Formats: sequence, C-alpha cells, structure tokens
Amino acid sequence: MTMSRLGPQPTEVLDRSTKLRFRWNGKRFDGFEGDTIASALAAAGEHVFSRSMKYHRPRGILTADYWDPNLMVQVGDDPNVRAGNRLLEAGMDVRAQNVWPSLHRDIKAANSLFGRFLTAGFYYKTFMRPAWLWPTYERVLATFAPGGKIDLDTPHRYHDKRYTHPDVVVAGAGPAGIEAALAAAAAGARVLLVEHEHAVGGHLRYSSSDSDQAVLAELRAALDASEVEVLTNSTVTGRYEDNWLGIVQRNHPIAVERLIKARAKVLVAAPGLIERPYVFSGNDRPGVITSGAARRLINLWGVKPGERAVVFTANSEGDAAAADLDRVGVEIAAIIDGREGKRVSSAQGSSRALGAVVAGGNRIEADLLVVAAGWTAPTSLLNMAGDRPVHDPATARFFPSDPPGNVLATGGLAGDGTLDELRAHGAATGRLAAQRAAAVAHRLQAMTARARPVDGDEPAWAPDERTPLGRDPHPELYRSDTHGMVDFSEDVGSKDLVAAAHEGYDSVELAKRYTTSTMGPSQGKLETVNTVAAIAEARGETIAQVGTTVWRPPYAPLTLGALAGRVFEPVRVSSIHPWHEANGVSTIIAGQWMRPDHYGDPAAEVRNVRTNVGLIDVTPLGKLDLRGPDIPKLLNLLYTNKWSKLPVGKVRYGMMCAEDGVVLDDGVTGRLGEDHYLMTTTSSGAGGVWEWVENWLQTERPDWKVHVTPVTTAYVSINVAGPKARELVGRVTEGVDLSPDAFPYMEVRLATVAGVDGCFMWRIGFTGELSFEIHAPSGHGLHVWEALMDAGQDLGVGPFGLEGQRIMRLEKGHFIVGQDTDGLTLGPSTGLSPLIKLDKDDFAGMPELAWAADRSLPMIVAIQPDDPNVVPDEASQIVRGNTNEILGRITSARMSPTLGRSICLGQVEPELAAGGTKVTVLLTSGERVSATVMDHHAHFDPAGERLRG
Amino acid sequence: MAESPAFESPVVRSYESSSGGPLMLTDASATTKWLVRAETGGAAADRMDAPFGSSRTAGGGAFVMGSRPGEWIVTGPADAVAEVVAGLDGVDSSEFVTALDWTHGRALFLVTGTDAPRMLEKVCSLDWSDAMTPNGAVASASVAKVTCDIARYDGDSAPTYMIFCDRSFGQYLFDALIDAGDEFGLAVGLPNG
Amino acid sequence: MTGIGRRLRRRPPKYSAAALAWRGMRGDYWPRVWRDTELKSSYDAVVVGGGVHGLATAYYLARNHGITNVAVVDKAYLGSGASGRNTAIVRANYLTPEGVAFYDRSLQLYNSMALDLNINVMMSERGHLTLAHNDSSLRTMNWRAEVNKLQGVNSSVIGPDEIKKIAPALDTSSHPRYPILGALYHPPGGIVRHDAVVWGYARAADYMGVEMHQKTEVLDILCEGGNGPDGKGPGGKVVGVRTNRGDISTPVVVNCTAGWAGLISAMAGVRLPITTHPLQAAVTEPVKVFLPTVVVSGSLHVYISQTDRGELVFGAAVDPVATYSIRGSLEFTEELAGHVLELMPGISRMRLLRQWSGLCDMTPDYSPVMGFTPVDGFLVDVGWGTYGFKAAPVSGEQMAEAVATGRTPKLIAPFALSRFDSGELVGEKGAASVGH
Amino acid sequence: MLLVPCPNCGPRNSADLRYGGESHARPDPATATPQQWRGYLYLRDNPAGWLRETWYCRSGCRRWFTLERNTATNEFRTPPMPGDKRGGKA
Repeated sequence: MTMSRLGPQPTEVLDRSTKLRFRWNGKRFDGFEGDTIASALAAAGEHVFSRSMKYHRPRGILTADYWDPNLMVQVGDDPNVRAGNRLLEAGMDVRAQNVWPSLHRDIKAANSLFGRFLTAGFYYKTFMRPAWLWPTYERVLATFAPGGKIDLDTPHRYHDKRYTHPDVVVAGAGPAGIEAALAAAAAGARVLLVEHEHAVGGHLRYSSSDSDQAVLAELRAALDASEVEVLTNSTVTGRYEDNWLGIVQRNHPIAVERLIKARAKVLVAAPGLIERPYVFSGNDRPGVITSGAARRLINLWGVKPGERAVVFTANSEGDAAAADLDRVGVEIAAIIDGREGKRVSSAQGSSRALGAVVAGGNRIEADLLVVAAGWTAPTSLLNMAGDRPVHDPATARFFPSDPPGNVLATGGLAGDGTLDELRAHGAATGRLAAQRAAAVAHRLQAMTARARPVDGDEPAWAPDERTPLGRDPHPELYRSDTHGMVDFSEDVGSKDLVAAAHEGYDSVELAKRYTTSTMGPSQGKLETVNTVAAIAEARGETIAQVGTTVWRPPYAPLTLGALAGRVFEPVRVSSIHPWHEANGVSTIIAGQWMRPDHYGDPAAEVRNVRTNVGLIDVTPLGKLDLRGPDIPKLLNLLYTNKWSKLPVGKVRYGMMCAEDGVVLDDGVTGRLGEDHYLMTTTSSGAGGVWEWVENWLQTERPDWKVHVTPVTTAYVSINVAGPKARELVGRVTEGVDLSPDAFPYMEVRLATVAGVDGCFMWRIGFTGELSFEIHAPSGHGLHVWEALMDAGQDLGVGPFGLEGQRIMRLEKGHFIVGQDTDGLTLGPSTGLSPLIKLDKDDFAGMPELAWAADRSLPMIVAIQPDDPNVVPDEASQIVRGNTNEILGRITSARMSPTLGRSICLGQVEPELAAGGTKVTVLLTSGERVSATVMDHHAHFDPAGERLRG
Repeated sequence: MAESPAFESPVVRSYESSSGGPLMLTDASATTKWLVRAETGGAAADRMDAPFGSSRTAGGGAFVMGSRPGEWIVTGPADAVAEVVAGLDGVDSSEFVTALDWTHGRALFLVTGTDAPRMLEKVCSLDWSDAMTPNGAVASASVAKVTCDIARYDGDSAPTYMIFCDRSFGQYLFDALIDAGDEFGLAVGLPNG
Repeated sequence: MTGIGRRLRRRPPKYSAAALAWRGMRGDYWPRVWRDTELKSSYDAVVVGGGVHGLATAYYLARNHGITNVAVVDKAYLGSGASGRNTAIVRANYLTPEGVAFYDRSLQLYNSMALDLNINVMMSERGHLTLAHNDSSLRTMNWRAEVNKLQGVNSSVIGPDEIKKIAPALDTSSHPRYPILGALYHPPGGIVRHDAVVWGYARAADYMGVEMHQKTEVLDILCEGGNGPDGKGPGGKVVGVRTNRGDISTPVVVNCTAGWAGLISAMAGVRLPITTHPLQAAVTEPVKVFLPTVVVSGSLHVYISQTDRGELVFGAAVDPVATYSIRGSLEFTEELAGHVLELMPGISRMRLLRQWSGLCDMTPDYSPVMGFTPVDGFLVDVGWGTYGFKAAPVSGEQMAEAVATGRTPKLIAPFALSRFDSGELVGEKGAASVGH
Repeated sequence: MLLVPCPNCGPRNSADLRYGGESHARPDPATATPQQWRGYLYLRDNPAGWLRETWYCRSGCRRWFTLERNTATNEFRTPPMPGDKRGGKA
C-alpha cells in the first residue's frame, strides 16, 4: 500500500499553509494544521502504525477515526492516544506502542508462528508445572501487555469540572442530531449538542456530493445563529440514573480534559452508525480499510489511500467510496458486490502490505482493499438507560426496543432513509424532546423550594408521534468462507470464538470472558456484532437468539485526570492557625482539620504544663449549642448517665452509646443558662453526633422543644493548663472570680477575656492539671490566644500540641473513643459502669447495656511494663505466657515525661482486669515482656488533686 | 459586632484586590449573621416572612433568608439585624423561638457578575438558571465539597450570590472560588462589612 | 440443549502444554468444560448459586465426601454474579484470629488450586499493601500485623521508604493530603484469575458427577413442618426446590448466592441480617506493567492492582444506598479517580475503559453467615460483603463438611447465624470498611 | 446520580443526602426481649421491591424523612420524574 498526499480537496479540513513538524519513532515528519496524527503519517507514506497484542502482526489504518484499534500511539507522556482522532500539533513526539525493539523489527512477531497453539484461553491450560516456575511465566506474560508507557513523573495538570442542567442534550451532531438540536432550541429548550468528532456534520463532512455539502453549510449556519451550545471533540460517555450524563470535553482551552456532568431533562441519542469490519483471512493486513476510512482519508485530509484498489461493497457508502477512489485517481481493480452474494475470501501479501485479494476464486493484484460490509449500531447510551436493543436480520443491525421516555433515538440508530428523511426525523425528535423536557422542567420547578413559582398546569407528556424511519435491507455479512480477525485489539479471531463455543463457553458472556473478545480499548464498537455472529454460527442459532454483550460506560475512555478534576479536599483550620504556623508548629491532619501536633519537643511541652502553664488550641472539639426547655430529657436519652438536676453553671461528663451498646462518643456538657446548654463531643465525632441528635429529635421525639446548632467553629477553644493557669487566666479575664471556691472544678462561667465579650470558660481538662477551657468568639480567637501568650511570658507560658495532650491524658488514664475502644467495645468495658444508669426510663442502647451488665466483658485497664524503659508499640498483643493465645492488646502507650517510665492503656480479657495482675506483652519485635495491670486508670495523680486545685 | 478588638476574617492570606470588575469575589465574613428558629407556620414564622427557599429585605438593609424549614438567617448591618430579631419578642410566649448570633461561626463570600452562574456551576451542582434559582432564592448545597448556605440577591445590576460556610473552611473555600473564577477573569474585591 | 459438544461422562482431557500442542497441530476442539444435562427430579443436595462458593461447595462435597448426586443451579450462566465481577484479590491479613485462620486456609487452597483442578488459575502471589494515612489506621495495621503473626500469617508494618521500593508509583512524599505513613505489607496476598476459578471448579465437579444447571432459577424452596406459612420457617425442614425448569426433591439446600441471599433465604422462612448494596469496579486501558503489587487504601476507599494484561483494576467501598440495581454511577468513577491520583499522581493520563458493578450482601459485623439455620436441611453460605471471592475455596470445603457430617466445622463456628441472637458479633468491623 | 425527592428542598442529587436505611420501629426498651431488640438492630427485610427507608438531607434542609423506593428499579413512590424508567441490570 502506498498512501500519499493528494492535491487540495474541496471538503478537506487542512490548512495547507500551516506546516506542523513532529516526530514519529524519533524520525522527523511534517503534516498540516487540521491533520490527525494518522492522516499526517499516512500522507507521508507510513502504513504500519502498531503491532497486534498477541501475535505482533503489523497493523495499519482500519477505520481512520477514534475507534481505530490499530492507531493507538504514545504521544510524549500520554499513552494510548487515538492517532485517528488526535489532531496533529507541532513538536509532538509520537511513538509506536507495543513494539520491541522497533515497529518494523518486532521480535515477538515470531508468536505468529505459534498462533495455532496460542488459541484463546491457552494460558488456562498450561504453565501449571512446575508450580515454582509460574511466577517467571507470569513475568514473561506481563511483557506482552499491550498499551503505552506511563511516566510516573507526569504532573496532574489542570482539570476541572462543570455541572449543567440543559433541557435537551443531543449526543451526536450528524444531520439528524443537528436538526434535533435546532428544533428543540426553536421550541424554547436549552440545548447542549455534543459531537465526538472535531466538527459537526457527521458523515456529511466527508461526502463529496455538492448537495450534501450545501446541506452541511446550511446546518452549520443555522447552528451558529441558534442558542444551541455546541461542544465538539466531546463525548457523552455515560447515561446514569435520572438522565445524569457524563460528558468529556477534550478541547477545553484551559483544562486538559473537562468532565461535564449534565442533568438532562431529555437525552437524544444520535451517535450515527459505526462501520463494521468483515471477517476473512488477512482482514487485519495493512491495506485493508473500511469504506469510511477511505472517504475520510480522501475528503477530509487529502490522502490517497492506495494506487490499485479492490472495493468490497454491500451498501451505498461502499459505492460512494469507490467513486471517491476513482475520482482521485486510484485504479479500481475490481468491485465485489456483497449485495449480489459475492464475498472476499482473503487478503494476501507481505507481512506489511497488501499484494492481492482473493474473491470468488480469483486473485486480484491490489495494494488496497476497501470494505463496506455493514454497520454496528452503537446503542450504548440506550443500554445504559435500561434498553435491550433487538437485532433485525433484514437490516443486519440492532435497533432500540423500548428506551425510557426521556431518552430518544434518532439518525442511523433509529433507521435509514434519505438525507431529507433523516433530517425530518431529527427535527421531529427535537420537537418531541423539547415538549417532554418542558414537562420535566415544570415538575422540577414546582417541586423545588427555591425555584420561581410555576405558571399553569404541568404540560402533558407528549406522545411519540414521529414518523418512523425506514429500514434499508442489508445483507448479513459477518464472516466470509475463511476465518479472520474479530477483535483487532485483543487479537481474537473467529476461529477462537468457534473453538470457545465448542468447549462450552457458548453464551456471549462466557465466550467474551474466555477469549477476551470485546474487552480491549474499543470495547466492542467494532467487534461486538462479529463476536456474537461467530458464536451464533457455532451454535447454529441466530444473532437474536444468542443476544449481545452489555455495553457498559464509558462510551469512550476518559482520563483519570478528567474524572478526578480539580481534587476538592477541604481542610479546616482554627482562627489561631496563623500563629501556629508562625511558631514552628508541626501539624497533623485529623479528619479534615489541620491541627498542631507539637512545636518541636512534645515532652518539653508536657513538662512545661506540669510545672508552669501551657495553651492548646482545641477548636476542633465538637460543640453543639442546645436551647429549649426539653434539653434535660434529650441529654438523658443521649447519655448513659443522668442529667435532670444539672444546675446552671455546672458541667458534667457523659458517655454516649449506640443502640447496640457500643461506645459512640463522650464529652462534657455544661448548663450556661436556664434553657441553654453547650454540649461538647470528640473532634472526630462532631459531625456524626450532630446528625444522630437531629435524628433522635426529628424522628423519635419530634414533640420535644430543643434547638440544636453546631457552633464548633463559632468559638475557638483554648485550654489553659498547668499550676499557673489561674494566675494567667486571671490576668486577662474580667467579671469572673476565679478563686477555687468561687469557680470550682466542673463549673462554667461567662466572661470577658482580653476585652472580648461573650466568652465562656469551664474548669475541665484532659491533662489532669488545673485547667480553664476558654471558648472565645472565633473572630477574636487569635487575639485571645496572643493576649494569653503575652500575659504569661513571665509565667513560662508556652503552647502544647496534640501529642503533648495525648501523653498527659494517658498519664491520667483517660480513654479515647475509637483508639482505646473499638467497634465492639460495650459501655461497661470502659470501667465507667457507675455512669450507666439502668434505672432511667430510656436511653440509647439501654437494653444492650442492661444485658451487658451480666456479661463478662473485655476491660480497658491501665498497664505498666515492668521494665520502665519499654514502650510497647500500640496494638502490641497481650498473650497467655509463651503461647499464641490472645488475651488483649495495648491500645495506647507512651513514655511519660512526668513519671519517667512507660505507661499504657489496654483492653484485656476479664480474667486479667484486676489490679496487680501480671500480663505478657508481645512486642512487635517478637520479644515478650512482663507488665502489670494497675489499680486505677490514672498513672499520675489518681486522686485528681491537681486538677481540682 | 463587637467593636473592639477587630473581627479577624477567616481569609488570612493576602490577595491583590480591586474595587470593581466584571466578576468579583468579596469576603464579607465580618457581616453580622443571626440564626433564628421557630415552628413553621407559627406566628414567629409569619413575622420572619421568608418561607424556606425564599428571602426578603427588611428595614435598614437587613436580609432575611428562609434557610431551612423553620430556620432563618438574618444578616446585614448589626442594628438592622438586631431590629429584625427584636421583632420576635412579642410573639405568643407559648411558641418556642430561639435566636443566636452566628457571626463568628460562618464565613460569608459574595460572588457578583453576569458570569457568576458559569463560575458557580464549576463547583456546585445546583441549577443556576433564573427559573430554578431566581433572584431571592435561598438554598443549601455543597460548594467545592463544603456545605454552604447560598442566597441570590441581585443588586442594581449583576447577579450576586451570597455564600455562607463554616468559618473553619473559609480560607479553603475562598481559594477554591478563586480557582473556579480564574477562567472568567475573577477579581478579588476589597473586603467590606 | 445445544447441538454442540455433548459428551458422556469420562475423564476430562488433561490440560498441559503438550496437549495444547497436540490439539493445535490437529486443529481439534477441546471437549466441553462441563456437561449440559437434563434436570433430574431428585438430588441428594441442591446448591443454589453457580458462583465460586456454590461450585466449590459442590466440588468438595464430591471430592472430600463422595456426595456426587448434587445439582448446582444458577439463574444465569456460571460465574455471572459476583464471582465474575470482583477484583480478584486474595489475602489472609484479617483482624480477628478467627478471620485470619479462615482466610489463611483459603489462601492455601488457592495456592494449590492449579494442580488440584488442573487449570491455571494464575494465582499471582504478588504481595498486598494496605496503606495507612493517619495514626489511627497505622495503629489498626499494627494490630492486624500482630494478630496475623500470631496465626503464622506473613504480615508486617513497613515504612514509606520500603513502600516506595515495592511500589515506586506511590507518592510517598510528605505533601499529599493523605500522606503515606506506613503500610501493612502482606507478601502472600495477590490476585487470581476469577473466571478460571469458576471454570476450574465446574470442570472438576462435573468430572465427578455433579451437575451444573445454568438458566435454572429457583422460584421457591419447599418445606414442611415449620412454624410459618407453607411449612416454612424455624422448626421445619427442606423437602425440595421449585425452579423454572420444574420441581426437584432434595433434603438439603445450600444457599450460596450473593446479592439474592436474603430473597432465597426468605423462601425457606429464614430472616437474615443482610442489606444488599452494589459494589462497583472499573478498569483502565492497558499500559506497560508498572505496579507489581496490590495497593489498598482504607481511608481513601480504593484498591488497585495491575493485571498481567496491563490494565489497572480499581475497586472501592460498596455504594451507600441499598439497591438491587447495578447500573453503576459516574460519581463512583469520579471519586475513584480522585483517590487514585492522590496515591499515584503520575497516572492522570491513563484512561478509564469500563466500569461495572455487582451486588454485595452486607452484614452488621462485616463477617459472613455460614452453616445451619433454624430450618433443617437449609444451609447458608452468605453475607460475604466484599470478601466473597477470597473465601471461596475454604467456604466450599467447610460447607461441604457441614452438609456431609451434619455438624458445624470449627473454622466456621464463629460465623453462625445464631450470633445475631446472642449479640456476640465478630470483630472484623474494626478493620475498616475497605479491607481489600 | 439518583435524584432523591426531598420533601422540603425538592429533587436533590443523592450525594447531597445520607442514606439511613430501612425504616423500622424501635421496640420499647423497657419490655423488649433480646430477640426483639436484636431483630431491630440487625435483621432486615431487604426486599427487592418497595421499601420504606430514611434519608437525611445533609447538604440541604438537614431534615430526616422517610420515602418509599423500589430497590429493584430505584424509583421513588412519589413523585416520580415524568418519563423515566429506572434501575435494573447492567
């Protein structure tokens, strides 16, 4: 085959004044603006573009469009680029894929010789012995993986997404699709027209007929004058529930690829038809192309596809291709008419080029074989909408059966006809789509609280009164009297499929899985019908009886970058965050929060708190503002303990359990006023507890008068902890007597702090030190923090982070929900059974907790390794002596700077829970060490004198 | 608003700002915001006079948003907001009504310009058409994965969208909005309020 | 009945390289992998569900216990459900001792499967990395590693440098939103060609006399003596199965379905602690192999492996909304891509080729429901959530033992239905929602 | 993306809501037997058909509500969008 550039063609899309220089396998080539990579290479005489997956056979142009399985190339760091679709750009570095060492000398081509043994599924039947060799076999097989190369340094370039809510989305801008879009827009609908190719027009674009070109010009002008939004080089990749559409836009000016998510009121599917290859011996040889490929090459890119051609045609497109070839000076050696029952039996030649075509027993010298054997209806979007298309043998393709009413098909998918008939059907479809969209829009608007009130009644659901398109008879041409390639990307032949059916893999899905036919990058666009036909033939059944595979999304592949878009990962910070950053903080991500972990030396932070005073920013602590007369009832329901008699100014600790008795959250709640409380939750539990409380109030106790408002970040929360905390807080606080008697432990006061009104503080803390937890309005949070820092210079005030707090809470033996408890830890296991008041009427989880009281449960206990220098890794297991029997685990462990020894919390079987019990801890190193269960959870100050001070 | 010390915005990074442009993003977090809750259909609801999904302007430049069933956000100049809230004092004492100052809990950003809907459709799945989100509409939705209260309040000219989010997300959301608006020539407005 | 390939029961021709060459030279077709026979009116046991669990149960009934008068019925084709839709990952690095022991046995059976069944199931023991992005998941990884080691299962927690050596595509730098702090590394984990497991069990069971009946849908389970309507429910016993191809009398029915477990059990009057959710998966176009191991992130709800064909196979957590509809969603692929690129930013130009989904029966404690039920002769092997494929061989082995002996084998005792009456759930829930 | 008909906001993307699962009555904790209580905790009808279930409109009105949905087709009892037939196999 010798392709070459023709003189300018009237329909070509080239700008011949702009030359683009690029590289192909390291060699320099030139093309024109408007060329695809493939057309530029073809014009330069290249005819081998890739090697096949299994047999490494040379492959050339087949369809010259997006779906061409032979035109996958690497462009720079972009693998698997469709050279039949990707427009040429200056400086592109294009390389062949799946070749070694080079496209023209491929050593693995030797596989062809063994082709008869490499039948479909051969690998299931071999490489089993010796078993130890399988990993080696596997590595060798993996080198046969097709496709391009990933460059792991590729940056995630700019991608973004867009939501849109058009009335009508038209998928496919051929003549029927354009007419549908125009008619819908004329009827007042907001229309989005999406075209897979680089320009609208469908098959008219590569038609050399003057009248077709006139129609195309007319349609383009009408589109330009309309309100229709047109996206080219874009694909509707999927239709999901409620007409939620994925659309990938490949030519956005700023995004590499943009994903558009459209909630279409009506979808019009007008993708046209895909030309189907014909199965015969040598059908994958370079030089065998579809009629559409021939016409595109000639009319769009001015490429002469060969010198001497055989045309196998069964339809008018094939006839038109023959005429185009003739017009541009390709010698027509023979026209073989499939409508007359004639067939092509084989394509012969050298490994890389066609030499002759055998048909009807004759051998015809030719360097080009153009095949027009029929069509595949790409019904994907209909399948995704739940339709089961049916096969019509008279037309030799599938047609829609019963799609939902908000999905309409037009164009070749719906039938055949003259251009006028197709246009008329498109227009009727557009009008129907607009009418139905109006009904949906009315309903949506009427149901939506924020929307403008609707006018009048909902429009009636328009019946489908379109004049159906006819169906042109077409011979059923799938396989000739020889075997050939069915799936070009997977190297699956008709012979493989027949063999699979005989072996029992005789349903389409089993055969597909066994042979991998239709599993490759074109996902059945070219090969599904031929696959089904081969199985039907082997079973002696019709295509309709065998059925078809399911077309799954996406319709066309899209990049992970487009799907990911601009990755939105919200992060939260407190108002004090700028101070932390300016003061050498080491942050830790906790949920979405960026939190101070420490400021360089957590042990020093602990010592400073124990001896002087420290500040920690605990803003993420969950805070719920509760107002209303029924709060005590609510608290009694949510917590395991009692809340009826909490006086104003007091705070109390509570534990929440879920309905299965498992510990859910804990925290303190304070009574700020008569009907005003503030509940705190764990930081990680804040969102979940809020939803849980709302659920109780809205569904189980809707008559209770309580308003719950999340105020977590309305306040910054600063815990001031240490022996000098009172002194420090006193220096900046107005209006509160901080003396121990006036403001004792577990009480709350409203205060003005550092000149900021509306703060409240309570005397609690996780550290075990004298603590004032100040909650200040967030807009002044940084000011309050800085005021405390300034005021405490002489007291040795310093910040401490989460790590310091974790150490101090462990010294005090406070458990952390989710760390020291797990998904099965029942309330009593925490050791807080006295806080589980089974004499209340009701509370969440009460029955399970009542039954648990009689059960022997694992317990949370404090543990100290007998060697004070051994700090077991958290999750170290507690085992029985030298056995492997698990009796518990270490849930928290740290070196205590205060005690100068290692300290732990753990969960142990009840038999080990008593103070003084010796346990064996299996360190992660494998060493077993002895440890002692303590009498109290608190390793330090078990009487709690410091915090009450 | 507390007079002293000054309100610190959640937006702490500095941006080149301008006083006008075709598409503007403005930080108005310092604006007073109150949250009012009452029974739907009660006397207090009547006084708020902004059913869920809608809004109204009140005297002195206050803006009342029906942000959820039985919930209203009242925003605007502090004294005007106070007046609206104070207007609830007279309702039947058996009705359960609460109000709290939410100024510090929420960031508030304004997006103004004819391209604002095109910018917002990059970060939020709501339908911004005039039929579905007319002037005065109020909704809650995820914006760049942060749940926000949104109100449309067209001034004299271009559409304006008020976007409220939890204060702690403020800096993140501000940056996400700048990113979304970049292709439309978004300018950062001078802080107001 | 189809016209091709019926054959009498005889020893199946052995698969080997030599046999391949011989047939390749002669151009012979291989005989059918399993027979296509008429449905009989009576069997010693009927297994509902022709997936890996059902077929393994039938195979081990025949092989280990000589019970061969068994029918496996499936409403579609063999392997049409979750068996052919999963992401084919196998591993034993569970959290609880009972889970570890169980899945470790499964892994052993997978390792010897190619030779047992004489079919190359392409067990790829490529190692399995579960990434930890925060302290809390690192702690869980340590916990799993320690429990695994005590059970003799090879697992350890490794740091970012070692992770980078094993999987260079992972971004172990400190900048990502989800830093990789460490990982649970489980060298024996890997992937298996799931379809081959289906076909291998079917072929081997067929050889021993078990019948596989495709397109045979169970319409009802016939019971007598139970306290519910039609003799169903606790206290009763199974006497037969009604199918779209006729009634079968049998004293034993084993429910090995996924996605329809609750519906089939309801036919016998047995209520289950199950809700059915879709689990989605997706695959990219192939590229040259660059990811040698299985990578999982629980925090990001994603698992990734690369097939020998070069495709990346992705899975995630089950969809949040319970449904029997398996259309798949766009948001699944969006989240997935976002999460994958958090871990491997260099692959943003890879293209997603296909997405699909299957149904998972989720239980409250992320553990299966196995063994006897209050209806005599009605056994369940259900509630597998997202773990079914990994457990297929051992489940089949143990369920076969239960059927043959009438006693609950020790390995599956923790998974009894009765635990939901006593409230003594299995502790796997602690191992997070995505454990692949 | 499923459209969930929130009774307050109107149809919303399912991502805007939290799914609360099958609705079931809470037994009286004072009198419930272990079997009844654990039935409430764990056992589900899980039908392939119409199901009463709870949703929480997390990004919208923040209200919990009950809807009826067909789990085989994902169709909501009221009010369905015109012309859409949903769910099913893939």
